[in-house]
Order: sequence, then structure tokens, then C-alpha cells
Amino acid sequence: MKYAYYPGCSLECNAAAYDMSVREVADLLGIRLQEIDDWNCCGATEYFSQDELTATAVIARNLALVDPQLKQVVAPCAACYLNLKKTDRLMAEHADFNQKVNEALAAGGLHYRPGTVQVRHMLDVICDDIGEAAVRDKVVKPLNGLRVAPYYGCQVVRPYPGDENPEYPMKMDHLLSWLGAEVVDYPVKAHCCGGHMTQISEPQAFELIRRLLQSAQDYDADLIVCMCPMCQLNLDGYQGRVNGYFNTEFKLPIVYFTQIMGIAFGLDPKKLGFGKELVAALPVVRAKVNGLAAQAAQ
Amino acid sequence: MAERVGIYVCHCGSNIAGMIDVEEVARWAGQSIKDVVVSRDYKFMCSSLGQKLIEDDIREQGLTRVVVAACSPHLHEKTFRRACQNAGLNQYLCQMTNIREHVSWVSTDRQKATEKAKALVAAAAERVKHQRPLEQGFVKVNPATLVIGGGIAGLQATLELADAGYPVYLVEREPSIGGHMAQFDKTFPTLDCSACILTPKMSEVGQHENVKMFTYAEVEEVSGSVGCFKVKIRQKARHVIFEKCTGCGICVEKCPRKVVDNVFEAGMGYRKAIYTPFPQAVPRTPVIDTANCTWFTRGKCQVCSKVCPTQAIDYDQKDEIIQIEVGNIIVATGWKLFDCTRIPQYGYGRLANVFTNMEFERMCNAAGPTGGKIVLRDGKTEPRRIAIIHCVGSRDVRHNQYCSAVCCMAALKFGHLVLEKTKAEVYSFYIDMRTPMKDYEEFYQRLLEEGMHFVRGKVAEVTDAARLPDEQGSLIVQVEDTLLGTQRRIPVDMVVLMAALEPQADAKELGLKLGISCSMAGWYTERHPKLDPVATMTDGVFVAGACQGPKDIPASVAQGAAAAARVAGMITAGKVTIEPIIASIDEQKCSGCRICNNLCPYNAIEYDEEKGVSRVVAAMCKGCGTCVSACPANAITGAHFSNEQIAAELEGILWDAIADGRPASAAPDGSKAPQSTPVGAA
Amino acid sequence: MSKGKLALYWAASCGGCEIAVLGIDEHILDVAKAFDIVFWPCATDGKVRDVEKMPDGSIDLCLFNGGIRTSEQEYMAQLMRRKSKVLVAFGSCAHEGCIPGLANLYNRKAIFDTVYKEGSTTFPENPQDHRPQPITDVPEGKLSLPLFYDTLKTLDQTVEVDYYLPGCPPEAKNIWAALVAVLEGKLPPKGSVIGLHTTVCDECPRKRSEKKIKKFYRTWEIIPDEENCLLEQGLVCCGIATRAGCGALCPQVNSPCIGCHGPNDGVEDYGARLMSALASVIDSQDPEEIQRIIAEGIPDPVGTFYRFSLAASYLRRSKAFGGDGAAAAQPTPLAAKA
Amino acid sequence: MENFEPKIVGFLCNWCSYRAADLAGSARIKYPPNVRVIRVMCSGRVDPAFVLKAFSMGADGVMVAGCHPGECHYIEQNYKAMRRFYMLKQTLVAMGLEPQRFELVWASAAEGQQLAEAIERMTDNVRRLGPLRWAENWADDPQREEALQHIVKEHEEALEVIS
Repeated sequence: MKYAYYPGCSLECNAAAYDMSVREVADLLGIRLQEIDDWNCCGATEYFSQDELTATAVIARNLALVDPQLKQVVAPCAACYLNLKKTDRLMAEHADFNQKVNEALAAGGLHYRPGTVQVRHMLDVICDDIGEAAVRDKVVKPLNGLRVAPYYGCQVVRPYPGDENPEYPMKMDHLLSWLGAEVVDYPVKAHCCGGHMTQISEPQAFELIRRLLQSAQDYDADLIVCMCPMCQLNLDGYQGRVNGYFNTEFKLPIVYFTQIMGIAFGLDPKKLGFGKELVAALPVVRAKVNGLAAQAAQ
Repeated sequence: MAERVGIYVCHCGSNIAGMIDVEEVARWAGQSIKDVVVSRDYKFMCSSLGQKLIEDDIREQGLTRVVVAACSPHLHEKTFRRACQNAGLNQYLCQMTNIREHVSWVSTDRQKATEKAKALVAAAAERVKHQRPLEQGFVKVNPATLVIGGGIAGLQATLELADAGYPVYLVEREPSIGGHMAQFDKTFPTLDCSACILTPKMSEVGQHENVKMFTYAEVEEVSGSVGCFKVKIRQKARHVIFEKCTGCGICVEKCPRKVVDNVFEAGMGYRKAIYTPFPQAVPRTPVIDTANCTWFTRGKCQVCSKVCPTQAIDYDQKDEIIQIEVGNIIVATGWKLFDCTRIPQYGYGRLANVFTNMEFERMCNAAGPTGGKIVLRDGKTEPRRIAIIHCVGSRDVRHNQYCSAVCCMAALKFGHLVLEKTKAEVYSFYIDMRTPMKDYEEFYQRLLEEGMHFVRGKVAEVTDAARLPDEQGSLIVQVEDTLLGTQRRIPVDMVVLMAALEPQADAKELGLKLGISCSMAGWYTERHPKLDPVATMTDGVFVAGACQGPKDIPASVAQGAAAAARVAGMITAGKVTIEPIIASIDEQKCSGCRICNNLCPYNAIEYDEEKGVSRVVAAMCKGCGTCVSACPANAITGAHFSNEQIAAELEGILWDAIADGRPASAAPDGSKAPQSTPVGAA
Repeated sequence: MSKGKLALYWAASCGGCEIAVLGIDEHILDVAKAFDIVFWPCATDGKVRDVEKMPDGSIDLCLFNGGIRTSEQEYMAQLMRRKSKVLVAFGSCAHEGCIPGLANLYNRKAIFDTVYKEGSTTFPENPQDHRPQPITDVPEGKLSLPLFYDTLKTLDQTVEVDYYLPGCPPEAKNIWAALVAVLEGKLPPKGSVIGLHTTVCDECPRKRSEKKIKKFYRTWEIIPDEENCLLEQGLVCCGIATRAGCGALCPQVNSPCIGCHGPNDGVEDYGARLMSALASVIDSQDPEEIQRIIAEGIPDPVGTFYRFSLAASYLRRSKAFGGDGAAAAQPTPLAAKA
Repeated sequence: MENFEPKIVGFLCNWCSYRAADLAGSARIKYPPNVRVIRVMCSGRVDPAFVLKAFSMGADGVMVAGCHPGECHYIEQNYKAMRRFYMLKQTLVAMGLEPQRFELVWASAAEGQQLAEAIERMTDNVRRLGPLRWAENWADDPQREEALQHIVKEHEEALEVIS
């Protein structure tokens, strides 16, 4: 199966581990990713509130650049995924808006007809297109004994939840169970990580982060897996600051779901980007997953 | 000889005349449509003066056909047919066309609406010329009635009819009659003991000489029609011989196998593998739950058989099919509870101390699993704070859009019981408080005074993820308080979800057997939402209680009685009229190809092997016309909806298309397809 | 009693009807005894101008076979109508268009393309793509050919017809029975089809039961058993909708009826009867399965349901090539967008 | 084309879709006046011949509406309507009719809004397709009159030559 691939800016720097693990896992599962040639930034969250038309045009450029042979584009970053999807919908639903966006695209010799490209998240591709049997088939190191808390965040399940319950999504829960992990069913799995609030009001952001960490810890999670660079950054990067602020002692590793998949698939942790996170994940994984500790010792 | 057609266009005050130029329609019809001898418009055709207009014209002008362009024939077809009949014209020579619901009320352009009305009038006029006089038939009504469902609505209907002296068959799926009401502790707003008012009715039904009860039984098949239904009932094997059992209960007492009771106790308590659902059950005869009985699952035990003093246990008993004949059927199959796990953010099934309303009902009931004590799932701790969440699965576009009608009052009742029995604080989280019936609002006021807390807002989630020290170990209800305009987190020990009432899972299936339809939500559809709430589209089948839509006990009882009154009316009349709109087969044309033979869901078509032709059994035909349009030999005719009548209607309805759509050069050919313009030059 | 005058004419048809007349065998002598054959181009040396010279209404009976495809045929139809007391549409072509009527799925241009351009026998001989012209100027004057119409019409779409004799071709016994009826003056009401008033099943000896069809087969896919109804075995047997009178000839030899006798009394569109009946007994309630059963089993619906009666049907012809072919063949706006 | 108002014949079953239309009226839901209703007891009464006749007589579209599958007043007759619909539609499309001109709609007695929307949608679709004027498909050849005259003339000339 072949898809256009839109990594987005985060995956080039702070979320490099996500990019690495997505490519590794995709390769193993036979998902062929063809990176969009000359893609540009999705504008993240802010641009839409500044200037909707320009923001849309900027994003639509990426859709217009998708190889016409490919009907689907995969975006691992939740914000990129949402922005691409939103753009396609806006253009499909508002003919006049669509026309304006295409006028802008025409300046660059491009055109995009809404609906031509289907925007997919990596999680959906793995769960829906590849499916349980094929994923289970690739598991060589089942994650038995590892208590994993799936963290969905906001943007993949809202406002376009697909067939998921946006208040209580389950897809990553299922995926983790296929890998043999003990899935932590904790109540805040689709609550907000604080997003960019860290830049605006730290106390607010820290409180939101603390809730997530606290709940995962209350449910005895060994680590949290996420599917968004922003979430990972907040939970991992700000964990120390949160501890300082609230006088807590959280030490929960935060990794991407594709990284933990790679472990179950027996891939080299280095190639999966382990070590780039601040709260080290590998020691926990090695300590908990049966057989991995011995292997690491060798 | 040409027919003499009269056309009557109704103004309906300004309902029609406001959007349609009725004078123009009448003028045009009089001038342009062939064979029209009278064409009038009138303020209110359905008034006695309007009807008299038609009657006088029939007598004085010798009309042979009448067209009334007014409202829906579903409202006034009978009125105008009667007027024609009064003046000596067969009622089936009157045709109504609907220019109100279908034209004036839905249009915005007067000219276009007038054009559409003309086409409809032309259609009716062309059609009516081909209509034939028909006579209605009659069928005798069997005085016996089938009531399906032994809940409070069905019990009420049963008693009304039985007391009036008519035989009633009552079919109940569970081992005992009583329904949901038997599970309740108190009823709102009077706080009557539910069992105290229900059980007398149950035993009355159980002992009534005119009632034949089938419990632990289901309706298998229904055939026939109003007046003479034939019903097959599946009596499920009880494995206890009904006639021998005295109901002493020793088998239940001695049975070693305990099972979680998911039906009557809503999963809160236990019963035995041989059981009666509750102490006051009617009948007292127990049933063996073969899925759990050790004899049936492992081939050991037989304790019940050993202890039974009357040898009433029969492990080899089989399901039995019983055939009965009835004149009418009352459906009172009730409702089932919404599955709260469908809203995972409320934590039901995941968080121990989240309960459903039915679980809480059982908990409050003195005869229930906790002996009426309100305690947490551990069975001993009394809660200090209780949250009651309204509209769980109701008024929610993701689940059920409707209001379940009883939950607000039930929540108030719960609040009262909690305040009466415990020292706990009670919070009600409501979207809107709905207390419209007699004494209901007063009850709400009473709870306000008793100190129940009301928070207006839809609960976002119930979580155990504490944020603040005093939230530790509690369930936290996260809600936007829309009166204060703020987010609130309220820690509680127990949450009660007021789950929606939903149609029974097999409501559709039973509906198909009975030939009645369900609404989009799955409730049975009544004949008319306002004016005929207990009848259905199928003559002789009535609905009562919550199977028609969520309703509380008084409303269910009222409907049960209403349905019984309708049935009693039919029985007293002794006969029902049968519409003559049926199919018939011309044996000369029929080649016996047998295409039509299995098209009739009522088996009204039979094949005469000897003559090699098919035949319609008039009494069984319901007049749908499906066989008429299937017949490849054109041998079947549908009375009142014949090919000729519909073809004529088409020619009328497309009069202007024929006039302007047809190329002039094609006009003179003597072809069959487009006949000459049916109406004169406009 | 003086002899009656009889004429036979042949328009757009295969000629089978002409031969079918001879199928009445020695009765042809009775015909000769009863009638003067005044015009029968196929068999006698009558000329059109002889007919033109006859007084109107002087022919007692005209058996006219073939549909109306050209201006000449229309002229002849009008002429024979004018000269005849009783005009009979003889055989399926005159009655309802028959196989030539299926050309109504195309138009003149498409038919000429096939014949003069794409046809394997004509193309090498016709490199300049010559087409028949109504008028051609030559040094000696103007040469003319009849105008070829876009749409074939049945006889009764062209002139008034008194009776119809169905069949492709009509069976000898029915021809003779019709002639006897004329001779004895025992004709049914004007406009009638001379024949039976039921359908082929009535004459078919096969065993019939209730019908349910899960799959339609084409004739080459299965060998049906000889006992039971062919339709119940999945073959599209048109006997259910086709006027009896043939004696169920085709089903008797294990071949489904193809419908040459046209519809039963009172039916205006033969294909509608067949479609409705067949669809009614498809054994599925699933929209997709139903569509699959229809699409796989009946790949050529018009040819199946209107094999003999397209020209006489309500719609008479296809739309895409309708009327002035070039204009009507344009794709519709929606199709163009997609 | 601008002012083209399609004429669509709607066959509505007595129990569901006709009542849905009644309900749309009672609720004063506005929709285009282009669908003209013929009431039949059941969608199973709709004979393909009615549809074909309607098109041949100048209808621009035909709508058949019945109870939802499984909700038929006559239990299952709307399934027969559905089978006929697909059978007829395949034939109509083979004859060059645009599929949007012939639609099957399910509307329960409670779905006045849905029926109104279906009518609006179909009216829009048919309006976009333009007038059908099926009978023009077999309009006489423009040269027909001349060709017939020519035959008459030739025959007259021939007669003159002979005599």
C-alpha cells in the first residue's frame, strides 16, 4: 500500500523520533510512504485564527502537491493531520472559498479539487488498512508486563472523530493490546495536554499536564504513548517543570506509539529514536517487558 | 354515454386560497376539462353547506362523478364520500385531490402553486371518469382479544376487557406478569408503594375467569386480519408442569445453583437456576433456567425433582406451539433500558459506584438485594454524596433524540428516597427539568425544599482522576453549570445514571409479524399522533403503553384502558367493514404462470391446479396492488387502482407536458403511446 | 358471390412472413379460389401504378408485413391503406417493429456507419465513405433513393390498422384461421389482435410452481430439464408475458420463449410486463444483491425485454441517438462534468 | 433553460410517503412545486408501465416513494417495488435516460422533512439536466415531407411517360 507522506515541521526537529519510528514501522508493515515533494508548514494552530484564507491556501498547497497517482496522504502529527483535513473540508463545503483558495494556488501553477486526496492519520492507516492480523503477525517481542497508557489528545479525535467516540476513543487501546501490552484504561486519555498554553500561561498549562500525569500514575502506568508531537513535548519536556511547580515526583516516559510498536516488532531502539526523550523510556521498557532485560544485558 | 363530472375546489378559508387562485382553478377546470358540467369553488367544502352543495348538484345536475380538491384524503375522504352516498351516488365515484398539504402549504409562488393545483385537478378528473361503483364488505369480529405484554399497560387492557365479559389471551415473555413496574419501589409523585398497587391487579388477572394467561411465552406468528386473526404462540418449556405445580417454592429453596439475576434484579442480586422472578409472581409456577441449571449443563443434580411434592418437574418438556383465534390484538410490549456503556465517559461498567436507574430502583426496594439500603457497590458503605445524571442516552443526537419522559420525575423520586433514607447530599444534573403532569411540578418544589441540589448542565464526564486533595477517592462529576456560567467539579461517592427508555430489541420483528410499523426511533407508530393514539395502520391491532413511546405509569394505564375501549367497541359492533379495494383475476386471461403466487404476504392468492389459473381470495386481500403490477398477462385488476384509472390520472397530471412537450409533427400518428390531449385547448 | 380482392405487401422485414403465407400449404388453392390476388410483388407481377389507379377501398384485404423504415415504405403504407377495406398488420414487424425495430437503439448515421464504413465487407470497397443520398444529380437528370428514417415505426404508428396477426412469422394455422375469419365475416372488433387472449404458459406443458429466482442464466450457460418451467430454472422465458397461439413451440423444444407474439390483450408496453414480473420474483431483499442479479443475468435489458416490441413500446427508441442523431448524441451536462 | 420547471410525477404510497407529504404540508415545510403526486396504495403497485408512460408523455422525471424497507404497511411489498425499480432503471439507462430522472425514495410517515429534501434534490438534478421531451426522439425526419412528395411526383411523371 502506498501513501503520500506529509511529515510536517515537528517531525524534522523535536519529534524526529516520531519520524524515524513511523518510517521504520511503515517499512516493516509494507506501508510505502512517498514524501510530498517540496511540502511546506501546515501553519500549526495559530495561522487559522489570524487569516483563514491565507492559512488554508498555504495548507492546500501541500494537498495540491500530492502525486496524482496517490489518493491518500498520511500525516503523523495531529495538528498537521487536522489542518490538512480541515482544509479539504472547508474547500469542499464552501464553493466560493474553494474558488479563492484555488486562485491563490493558481499563482503557483497549482490546483486542488477538494475530495481528491483523503487525509489519514498514521494510527488509522495501521489499524484500519493493515489490521490486527498483520500487526500481530509482526510482533516478535510481545510487550507482556508493560503497562501502557494510550494518550490520544485532542486533534485526532476532534472535531472529526470518524468512527471513534471522541470522548473515549479506543483505537490505540486496541493496537496496544495487539502488541501484547497491558493497556491502561484511565479516564483522561482524550483530555487536553495544554497545547500552546505553556507559552501563554504556564500555571494553566502545568495544571493540565499534571492531571494527565497524575491519572496515568494513579492507574499504575509504566509509560504513556502519544500520537502528537505537541503532546509529547508538553508531557515529556515540561515534566520536570511540573514536578517543580507542584512539588511532585513524576517520572513517566512519554514516547510515540510507533516507537513502542517498533520495540514489539524487534526493531533496533536507536533506529526508532529512543533516547531523544527527556524522561528515559528504554530502561522502563527493558525492565518491564519479559525477556528484553536479558537481551539488553547481553 | 359521457360522464357528468362535478369539480369542487375548496378555499379552506385562506389555507388554500391564500396560495392558490382557487377561482381560476375552478374556472379553468370547468372550461377545459372534458365532461365537466359543474365546477365551483367554495370557502369550506367540508362544512355542511359545502357538502350540501355537492349533494344538490348530484341531484339537480345529474352528476355521475365528483372531484373535491381540498385537503388530504386522509382527513376528509370519508366526509365527501358520505355526501355523495347521501345524494345517491356510489361513494367510490368521488375522488379527492390534495391541494392543501401537497400544494398550498408547501409552496411559495402563487402562480406555480396554481399550476400544480390545476394538474392535480385534471388528474383527479381524468381518473374519476374511469372509477367504478364499489360496495364495502363486512367481516364478523371474534370477541376474543390477544394482549401482548403483561406490564401495567397490558394488565390494564386485559382487565378492562375481561371485566366487560370478553375473553382475553395474555402473552408475557417473562415467567411472571408485572413488567417493569414490579421492579420499582415507589411511584412518583404520590410515593405509593409500587408493589402494593400492582400486585392486586396481577392476581386479579391471574384468577380471572375470562383471562387465559401464557407466561414465559412469545408470539410466533400472526395471520389473518381484523376480526379473525390466527395467532401461533410459542409456550417456552418451563420444565415445570403447570397443572401439577402448587407454587410451594420448595424447589427454589433447595436448588443449589445461584445465578446473578440480570433481569428482575438488574444484576444487583441473585436468583436460583429454578426460580420465580419475585415473591409475588403470577403465576407462582417457577421455570428452570436451562443455561445455568446443573442438570442441563452438567447432567447432575435433579434436586428440584427430588424435593417436588407433586412430581411437577419435567426435564424433557419441550416448547409448545399453541394456536388461538382472536378478533383484535393489543400490543403492550413496553421498553428496555439504554445500555450505559455506550457513553464510556460516564464510567458505567468501569467505575464501580456508577449505577443505572434500574439498579438504583432495586437498591431502594425493601424487597431488593440490599433490603432497601442505599449503599455503595461494596454492599455496606453508605454514600455521603450522590449525583443523579439526567438524560443519559436521551436528548442526545448521538444516541436518542427523544426525551424519555419519566427520568426527571424518577430522579426526583430517587432524591426524595435518598434524603429520607440517608444523610447523603443529592445532586441532580439536568438539562431541563420536565414536570408537566398533574402534581409533578409540586413534587419538584417539594424536593427543592427538601434540600436536593440542582445543577443545570449536561455532565461532561464522571472520572476518578482527582485534581484536588478533597477529590481523592471520590468520583468527580465534571459539568458546566449553565446557570452560574462556570465549570464545576463535584466530588461524590455514588453516581446514578438516568438511562433512557429504548424500544424493545425485537420490536421491529414483532411489528413485522403484526404488520405495524415503527418510527425512526423504533417505537410503534400510531394511526394518528393526536387523534388516534392507540390504533395502528393495521385494523384490529392497537398499541398501549411505552411500546408506542416513553411514558409513565398513569399514561400507560390510560392507554391500556383506551385500547381496551376501542377493542370493546369493535366487539360490540360485531362486524367491521372491509374496503372493496382488492385485486381480482380474469381467469380467461390468466395463463397460470404462477408469478403472482408467492408475491402476497397474506397468502391471498391460491392456485387452482385443475383449471391452471390463480385466484385471489377476496377476504384475505388487503389491496396493495403488488400482484396487479406483477402480472405479465395483464390478468389481474386492482379495484379502485386499475391500470386504466392510473393511466388516466397520468394523462391528467401531465396535461400541460403533453400540450407543450410533444412535437407537432408527431401528433397525427395513430400510435398507442401518447393519446390525444385529455383536456381541451387551454 | 364475386371474388374478393387480396393484396400483400412487404416493407421493413426479412421476408419470412411472405414464405409463411405459403406455409398454409394446399389452402393456398382455397385462397386463390376465394380471392383475386391483385398485388403481391414477391409472388406476382403487379405494379404499384396499377394499385395507384385502383379506386380507393377497392381491395378487400391487405396483409402488410414489415415496419416503416423509409419514405417509400411510408408511401406504400398510405397507398395500401387508402386502397384497402381491411388492412392487417401481418407479423411481428408490422405489428410491433420486431428485430428491425431494435435498430431504434441507433439512428440513421450510426446504422450507415456500420454498413458503409465499419462493416468488414463494405469498407474496402468504399474508401471515400460514400453514403446513399435521397437525390443524386447525374448528367441524365436526378436519381432518387427513398429517404432512410432515423426511427423505424410500426404500421399503426403510420396509418390506421384494422387487425393484427402476431408472430415472427405468424404460424400457418393462425394465418389460415384469420383468412377463414375474413371469408366468413367473423372478424373480431376492429383494432383487435387475431389470436388467443392468454399467454404462452397456457399452452406450455411444463410443470409450474411458485417462483423465486436467485440467478438468471443465459441459454448457453445451462441445459434445462425438460419437465419444469424454464423460468424457474433461471432462464428468461418470455412465455409468461407473450400472447399464446404458437402452441408454446420454443419451450416444447427446451428453448425459452423469446416473445415474438407480443403482449396479451390490453397491454401497451410488452417489456414493462416482463420486467415487472421477473423483478417481482427475484429472491433477495438486499439492494446490492438485487442489482448484481439483474446486471449479471440480464446484460442486455432492451434486447431481452423488447426484442420484438421496441418500436411499439412507450419509449419507442433510445435517447442517446434520438431524433437528429448528432445533436441528441451529445453527452448530458452531468455526464460531461464527470 | 433558465426558466425550465421540470415536471416530475411522484408515485407515493398511501401509508408512508403520501403521509410524509401530508406531514410536510402540516409542518409548512417549503419545497419546489415540481413533483405532482399520484397516490397508490403501496409502492408495490407502481407498474413499470406507469413510469414508461409518464416519460413518453412528457414527464421530465419520475419519483417512486414508499415506506422504508422492513416498514411496509403491506409487510414486504416495497421490496418488490425496489426490485422492479432496479430492473427498470437498468433498462432506462440502457435506453439513454439519465439515471437522475428516475429515483426511488423511502420516506416514513414521520419524514416530511426528508421527503421534502428528496423532492428538492431531485428537482434540482432534473432541472440541471434540462427538459426531457422524450417524444421528440421519434420526431419526423425534416426531409420526410419532401421525400414523400418526391415519390408522388416521380410516380406521376412515370405515369405520364407511359401514357
